[in-house]
Amino acid sequence: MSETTKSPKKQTEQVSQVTIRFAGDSGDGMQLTGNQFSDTSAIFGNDLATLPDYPSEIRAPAGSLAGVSSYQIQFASVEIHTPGDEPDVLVAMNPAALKVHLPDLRAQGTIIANTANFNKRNLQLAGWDENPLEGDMLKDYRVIAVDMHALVVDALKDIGLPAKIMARSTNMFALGLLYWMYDRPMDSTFAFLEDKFQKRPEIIEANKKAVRAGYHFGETTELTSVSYVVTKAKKPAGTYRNIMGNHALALGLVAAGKGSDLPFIYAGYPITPASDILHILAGYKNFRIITFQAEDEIAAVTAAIGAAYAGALAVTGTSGPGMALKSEALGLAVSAELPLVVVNVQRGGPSTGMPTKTEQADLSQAMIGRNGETPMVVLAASTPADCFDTAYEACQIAIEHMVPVIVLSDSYLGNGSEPWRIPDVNGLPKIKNRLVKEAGDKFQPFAIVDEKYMARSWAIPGIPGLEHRIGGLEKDSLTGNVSGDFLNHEHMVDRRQKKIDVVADRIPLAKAYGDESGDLLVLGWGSTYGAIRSGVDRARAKGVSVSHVHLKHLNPFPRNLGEVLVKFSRILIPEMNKGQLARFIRAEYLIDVLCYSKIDGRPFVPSQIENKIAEILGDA
Amino acid sequence: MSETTKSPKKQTEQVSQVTIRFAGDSGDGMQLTGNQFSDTSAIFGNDLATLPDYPSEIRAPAGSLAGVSSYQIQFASVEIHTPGDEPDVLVAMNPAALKVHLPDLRAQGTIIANTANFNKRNLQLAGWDENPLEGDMLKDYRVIAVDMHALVVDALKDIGLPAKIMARSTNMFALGLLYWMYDRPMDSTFAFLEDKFQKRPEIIEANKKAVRAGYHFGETTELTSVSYVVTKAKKPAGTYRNIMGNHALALGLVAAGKGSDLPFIYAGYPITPASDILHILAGYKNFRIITFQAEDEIAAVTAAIGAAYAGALAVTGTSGPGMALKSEALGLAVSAELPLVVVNVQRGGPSTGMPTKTEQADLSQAMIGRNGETPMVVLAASTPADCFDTAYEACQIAIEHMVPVIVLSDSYLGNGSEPWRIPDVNGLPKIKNRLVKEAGDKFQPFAIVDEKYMARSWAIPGIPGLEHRIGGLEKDSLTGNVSGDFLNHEHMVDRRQKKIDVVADRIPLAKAYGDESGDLLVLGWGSTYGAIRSGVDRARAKGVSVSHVHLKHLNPFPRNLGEVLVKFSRILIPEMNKGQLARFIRAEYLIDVLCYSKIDGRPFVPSQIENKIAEILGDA
Amino acid sequence: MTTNVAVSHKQSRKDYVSDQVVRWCPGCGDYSILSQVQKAFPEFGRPKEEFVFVSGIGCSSRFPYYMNTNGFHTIHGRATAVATGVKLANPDLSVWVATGDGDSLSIGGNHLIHLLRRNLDINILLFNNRIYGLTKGQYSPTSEMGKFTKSTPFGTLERPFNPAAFALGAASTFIARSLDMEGKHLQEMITASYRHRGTSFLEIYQNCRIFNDNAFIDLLEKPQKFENQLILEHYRPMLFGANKSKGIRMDGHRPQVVDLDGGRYSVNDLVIHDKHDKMLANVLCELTYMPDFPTPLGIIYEDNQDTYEDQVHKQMDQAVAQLGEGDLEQLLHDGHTWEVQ
Amino acid sequence: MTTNVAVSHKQSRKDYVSDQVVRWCPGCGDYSILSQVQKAFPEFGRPKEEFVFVSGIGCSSRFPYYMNTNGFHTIHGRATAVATGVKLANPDLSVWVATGDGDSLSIGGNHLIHLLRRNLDINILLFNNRIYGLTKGQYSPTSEMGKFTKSTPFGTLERPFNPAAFALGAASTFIARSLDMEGKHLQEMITASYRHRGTSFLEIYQNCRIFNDNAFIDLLEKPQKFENQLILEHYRPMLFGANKSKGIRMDGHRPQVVDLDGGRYSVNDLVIHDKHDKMLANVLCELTYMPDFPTPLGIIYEDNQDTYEDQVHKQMDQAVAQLGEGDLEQLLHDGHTWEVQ
Ligand SMILES: Cc1ncc(C[n+]2csc(CCOP(=O)(O)OP(=O)(O)O)c2C)c(N)n1
Ligand SMILES: Cc1ncc(C[n+]2csc(CCOP(=O)(O)OP(=O)(O)O)c2C)c(N)n1
Ligand code: SF4
Ligand code: SF4
Ligand SMILES: [Mg+2]
Ligand SMILES: [Mg+2]
Repeated sequence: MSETTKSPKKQTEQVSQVTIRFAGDSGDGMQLTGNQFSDTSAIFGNDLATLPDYPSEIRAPAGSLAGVSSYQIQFASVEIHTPGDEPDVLVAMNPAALKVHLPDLRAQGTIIANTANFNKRNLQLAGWDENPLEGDMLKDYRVIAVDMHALVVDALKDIGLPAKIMARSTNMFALGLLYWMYDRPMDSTFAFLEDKFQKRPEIIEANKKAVRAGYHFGETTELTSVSYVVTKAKKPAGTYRNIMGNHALALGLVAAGKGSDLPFIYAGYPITPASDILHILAGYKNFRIITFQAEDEIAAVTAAIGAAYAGALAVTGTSGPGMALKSEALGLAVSAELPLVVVNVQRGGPSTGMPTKTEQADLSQAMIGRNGETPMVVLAASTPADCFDTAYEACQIAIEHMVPVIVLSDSYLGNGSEPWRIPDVNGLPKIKNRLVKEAGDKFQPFAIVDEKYMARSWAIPGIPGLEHRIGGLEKDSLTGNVSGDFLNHEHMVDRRQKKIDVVADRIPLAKAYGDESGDLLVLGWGSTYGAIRSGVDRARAKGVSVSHVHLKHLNPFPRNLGEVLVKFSRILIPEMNKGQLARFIRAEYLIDVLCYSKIDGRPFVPSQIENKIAEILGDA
Repeated sequence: MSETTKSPKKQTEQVSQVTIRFAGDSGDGMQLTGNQFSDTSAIFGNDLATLPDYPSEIRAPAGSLAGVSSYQIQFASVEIHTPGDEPDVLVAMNPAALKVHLPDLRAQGTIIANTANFNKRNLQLAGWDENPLEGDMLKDYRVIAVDMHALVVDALKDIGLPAKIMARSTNMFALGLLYWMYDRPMDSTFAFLEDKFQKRPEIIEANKKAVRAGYHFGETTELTSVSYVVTKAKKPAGTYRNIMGNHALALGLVAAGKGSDLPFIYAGYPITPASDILHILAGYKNFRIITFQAEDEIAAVTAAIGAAYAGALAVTGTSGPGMALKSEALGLAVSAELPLVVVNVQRGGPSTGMPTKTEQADLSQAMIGRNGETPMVVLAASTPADCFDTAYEACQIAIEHMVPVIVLSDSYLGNGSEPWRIPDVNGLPKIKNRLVKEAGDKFQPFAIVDEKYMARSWAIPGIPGLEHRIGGLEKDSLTGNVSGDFLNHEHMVDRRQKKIDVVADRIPLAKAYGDESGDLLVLGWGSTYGAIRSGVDRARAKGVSVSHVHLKHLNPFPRNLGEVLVKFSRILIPEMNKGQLARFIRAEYLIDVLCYSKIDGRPFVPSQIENKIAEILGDA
Repeated sequence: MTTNVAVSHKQSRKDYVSDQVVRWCPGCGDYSILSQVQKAFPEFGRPKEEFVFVSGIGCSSRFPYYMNTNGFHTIHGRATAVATGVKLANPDLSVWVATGDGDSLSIGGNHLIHLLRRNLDINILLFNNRIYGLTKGQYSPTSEMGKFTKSTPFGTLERPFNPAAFALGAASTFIARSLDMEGKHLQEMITASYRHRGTSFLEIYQNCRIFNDNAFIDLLEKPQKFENQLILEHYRPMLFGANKSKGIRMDGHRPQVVDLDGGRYSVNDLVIHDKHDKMLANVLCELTYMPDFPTPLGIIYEDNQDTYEDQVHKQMDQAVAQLGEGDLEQLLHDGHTWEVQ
Repeated sequence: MTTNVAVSHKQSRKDYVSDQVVRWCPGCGDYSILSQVQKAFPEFGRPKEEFVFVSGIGCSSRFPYYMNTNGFHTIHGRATAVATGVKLANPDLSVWVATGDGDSLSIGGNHLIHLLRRNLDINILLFNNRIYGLTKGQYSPTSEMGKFTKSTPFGTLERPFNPAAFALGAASTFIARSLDMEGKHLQEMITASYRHRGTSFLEIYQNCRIFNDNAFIDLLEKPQKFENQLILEHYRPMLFGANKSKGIRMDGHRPQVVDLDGGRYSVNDLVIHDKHDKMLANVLCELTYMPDFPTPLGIIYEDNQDTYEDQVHKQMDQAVAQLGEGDLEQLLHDGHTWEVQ
């Protein structure tokens, strides 16, 4: 029985979904706090989605606006798709956090502020002329002002830790208070603490005490006389875990390695927000996964190409600027018709841009951003959990079709999390490869051996009789030898395009969610999925004729996409860029579309989509 | 008085345009021969256009098909725009040259073959089962079979040169013969020889003798009893020279350096077919031009960015694969709003592709092939001589608007030549720069100082009080300091797009050649100009309702382009790619277009355009 | 080309402090390097608008923002190439590169070696913390073999570069080493870098408080620092140890640590440092990574050779002298021309 | 990992000749190198399907097409990185890189140094013709200062790299040098490269008949070649000259040419070559570019260190031993999970 259930006098109220944002200084441990709340809620059985947000890659001065780090979670007893529109609760560990995040808090929302940090220096750093907790500046909100620091010091006084160390548990106090408010069990956090600080029992003790102190503070003070209950969400049966996009993507790759029975190599060069994929895979050495931290992105992609040439499932991952560097080499992979998966976890551009913020502005680059006619398959993941499926499918297409495949994710997906129904390992599709086992007579390395897939064979070094030479110069369509022949070149250009086109035969047809025709179709791709789906649901709930199509396959598009689109009077494309998908849709289908661009480093929220729909169609 | 006018008994016939193709082994000096014929024809006053074509970058075995090198020239008494549809005359110095080029020769065309090389070994190497000069295989052509080698040896016997050296003059014999056939003076070639072999008078003598021998052979043999006269073409008054595209481009840059009064730096890394720009500029040290051969294309573009930051007119040039490598750095130039000109002399792709063949397949890359929202101005040259104007205009836009500008040329333009009316140096537009001379109060390095141009000022290091810091992270729109502000980012993304948009205000409106409306508009860009203009002219001569718009400005498009396009029932876009401009036009104007793709390494010829027009509209 | 125009007012450190809030982690060695640069610069007697700091990406590459000089924070690995362009365009500027071990030796290795080879008068400050700081703790090309990092949870398997040997192999004309926390020595080395005409390569061991704390503790903490620091001084014997009781002797072409207290060797047996001796420089570079040897600090090598930018400009001057100042009109009319009326 | 499976039939040179017509210029040194490789390989007793040739772009990079082994002609400068991927994916292959001075030292410099540092068992044949051949005659990073080329009609201004010193600075474990036309010596060096476990760096002086003819004539033509070639042999004194009448002596840490006929020095005074002596290797690298010294040919340096790929695979084996063979099912269920019915 979990600890919380013991508390007797609590007054509770049922709600179906709640959004909390933890915010504090970079040193305040907000990411950890948020993660704990998420894990607990996930295990508890809520649906949820999260959005971590940290300022820049180096630590900004303590207490400054630039140094604020935050973590938002929406948890619900109903199906949700995003970390929430506006927080219901803002935990502000210091004045800067309050300053930065107050504008987002919903009207009448709750502020939980750690008064210990609202001293003169910090107020000044945050640009508050006076203490907002004191005047009536916040009168439209419910403010819970607590000197968390004092209460923690009090709670831990028996352990005998230095003041500095004790202070580090303040975030656990906040966590405990939120656990009480939302009726969550503390035990999974306790288990986490026990595991993490194995060698330092006094720290386990301190943190547990702090969590309990927060919890009991909730229980005993008048300030928070009510707690809310968010019951389990109904989800399809299965085993679930909470997972971040980058993690799911890494697991998808590992699974594809297994599913294809090939040696697996991941070559990367660290870059925010893609580095975690490298870190995670580097931990799986007992899966015989090779991770190679190359000297730069060019080395990463070319080493991956070398590995693919030698018969491995080769993957390289990066973010926008690194993707730009890889573009020459991608031409080689296209020309040599080698299987390769290239992951781009997009971030804010151009150039170094806003490395920790999210954006979808690398779509054009993925589609046609190379010299020459160099078409590539492009897939995009739509939710953190979907990163698993997308990675798996990318590997499958690469290997079965002998083509390089680009996977687009982004910072919002990579770092965000949601509950993931763990797939049955045996249910994953087997991946068939094109490896040649032995030399037949007159082996032709560049001949298409499977017209349906437009795949050549994969004759790797080491097998007698298969020795042959290929390269980036134009090749004869059968022998792979250098060819300067005019007609052969024309043929090969067409063949490379056809290799992409046939992929359309294997991917699912597009199907509108909602109705098959109507006043408006919202067409999206990638990480806007959650906001669009929620926004559309809300509009539909109001009776508006709006549907949703979400593209995972950007190149090629689903065969029937044009037919689906023309069934709607209008098409709205929300994108975190200046209309990149819109350009491709317009060019392909000669259909007018409404662009809804958002490019401020933050993901869409459902209400924005809902409002935009209303703006276009009026409220039904 | 030139030598040729002395010949008395010649029978002549007037023709308005002639196409000759010189073809032989890589070692046979065909490029030089063709160049001489061009120069002579240019000086004589013909209009002309040329197309050199060489096989690959390393010498193929002598006598092999892969080793054939050719040079085509069309010269005319009328205005022409291309090196011709099909050669009227094919000079075949060996069996391989005949094999490769015979299919292109027009029906009833003339073959001039050097029988000396039609021996068994060479025939075999070229894949001729029997000697084509002997059977009636060539009965539909007029064949002039000459043992040039023997005649040359005979002519040079008095000079006392080794046989091997004598043999090297054989191409001059062919040249002389063609001079006779087309009634050209020999003196400019003599002058060239005297200059080139200054230190070896015996070689001058030998070559002159060989030219004369060819000429006299024409005069005295029955085989060629008729010679043709192609009179001067009517051209606008002025001083002319024959010029290759890469050369014109280099001169355009030098002129812009002068016109802007800025230090000039060209940073490049050798790559076919762009290297000549580096070579040519490296010869102009007394113009105080700095040429920097960098260690790779990334170093070239970043050094150029550094030079631009320090106040130079900075240019970097390359071809497709090198352009791919530069794409990350271009993001920095866009973000830092620095003037920079980036030249891409396109070649056949993807990857290493067909390095010596022409293609227009890097348009998409230039337009949107970068990470993030990274718009750039894109210009394309349309003829060899137009490379001058395009380079000049690119520098002007870069400096006046404080933006990087891409110039697209291609192998066909870069190596092709045509007569160029040399512009009046004083007539070139002055280029106004944004340099700040001294610090005013509260200088803001990133503020827009000219709304019309959306230009910030150019505050270069070295001036007291202007010290400031910029970089590739998102910048505050006034101070240039790092900014993580959401709204600022959105604003800056828009500002970078607006910087491109305003360029549309300075460029000429699109105007259809032919009629302003009609059945068909042929829309082109870049090096297809000549073939399209000729093809359209021919169709119009037959009364077909077809017009031509040729785009030099690809980003932004001319403001009125949409209006111009809708006046036509149909639009045809011929491109040496798979429809890249077509995609942008469709997306921008939601107008259906017909794509005419040609991607076999060879430029369009007018008859292809003419035929395609006929196919679409029928012959009028 | 250096214009040593006397600066009108006497500069102080403050002149070089920019208005941006410094955003490194508390305890980061970068603070100390910044402070030494800000102390050294006023001594050069040069107008501050003539200084340019170019950097790539990394914690260290934020350096330019904090210097009240001209600054260009470019892209990862390319600072040396950008700086080359700056210097070529305007040789009168004093150009500095602030770069990390990842920025300059991993992604930027190629531009670094080519800059060293070309020998432009550019000063490189290499902040070597043996880790990727900004991207949160992956190993770098200078990380020790076997190190556990974010990207190598089982330990790295790559042999590190020896940056000084690396620079020497790339034909560097100035190689020096210092430590973030040895303020005086560091300032001296910054000044020596400035004084050297040609590319100066200054490796600064820098502590990354967060991801590689105490990496250089043996060189910094007393008493062991005396055993581990070999302070090089030109034309002085190579002595070290708390009481200068140890030294380096050459046994043929091989170096040897000798104890002067033992009676067998005296200071006269020691090798005299000569910063112009390339053979010796090779020895000193090797020695850095040899067990039981102290770490050489100071100017390991210096050689005076023409700078690239001087030669570039000289070549242009000569061309002008020989061919006359380029005339555009004439250039456009070069070769065969003809008139059409 | 090398599988030295005996080859069933005795191989001959012919086995390594591919069906492609060789397309170098007549007289190009590349022919001779090709021929020596084709002669050396049959002696290794290794099935030919295990050989892989990876190249970048350049005349020299066409090499793989002419070898009847597996071949991958990649993109400019990246051969070493591609080869790294090949070897990591399949350590049982014998991986060779054919590259030019531009391909490997200009655009490819970074990947080369990192390959040397990581020490994968890959054999690099660097065709050094001191020019860009394929792009028709621009200078390269090994071109001599002042050289007139297509891109430097007024003469180059860049100091060349010393490739051996460069490799040593990048922590190379095998450095050797040979000449295109010294067939026997070249073949020996190719074999030594093959035998070395770890990255071998073999610099081959190669004549570009068209754009840099006779660049190495002093090392090839009799009699002066004897004065200019210093043939290194392990544990042998450094002798050279037509009658082996000259030698290299160490004067402290500095090398010296001595005349044995003069009476003052005998062969016993000469330095004995020790390919494992890194200090000596440094000397030999420097000497190559020192006036009045002969050019060392042969194995300048060799050091046996673990290869990167061996360690990578060992680390995986250890992880498997410690943690058990990875179980996907378990991995997916790692951490907190919960059931929904
Ligand atoms: C093209 C590109 N690749 C990768 C990155 C990510 N990145 C930024 S800094 C850095 C390494 C920083 O290490 P170092 O140069 O040692 O600097 P430090 O932070 O340690 O001072 C990396 C990999 C990037 N910004 N751009
Ligand atoms: C990205 C890119 N840049 C430039 C080139 C053009 N290029 C091809 S080979 C080469 C240099 C060849 O020199 P080297 O490596 O010395 O080989 P060599 O021809 O002398 O054997 C260059 C610059 C290219 N193919 N790709
Ligand atoms: S991460 Fe390390 S190097 Fe970067 S600022 Fe923090 S302490 Fe300094
Ligand atoms: S250009 Fe030079 S290197 Fe290239 S094939 Fe010809 S001779 Fe050999
Ligand atoms: Mg570092
Ligand atoms: Mg070369």
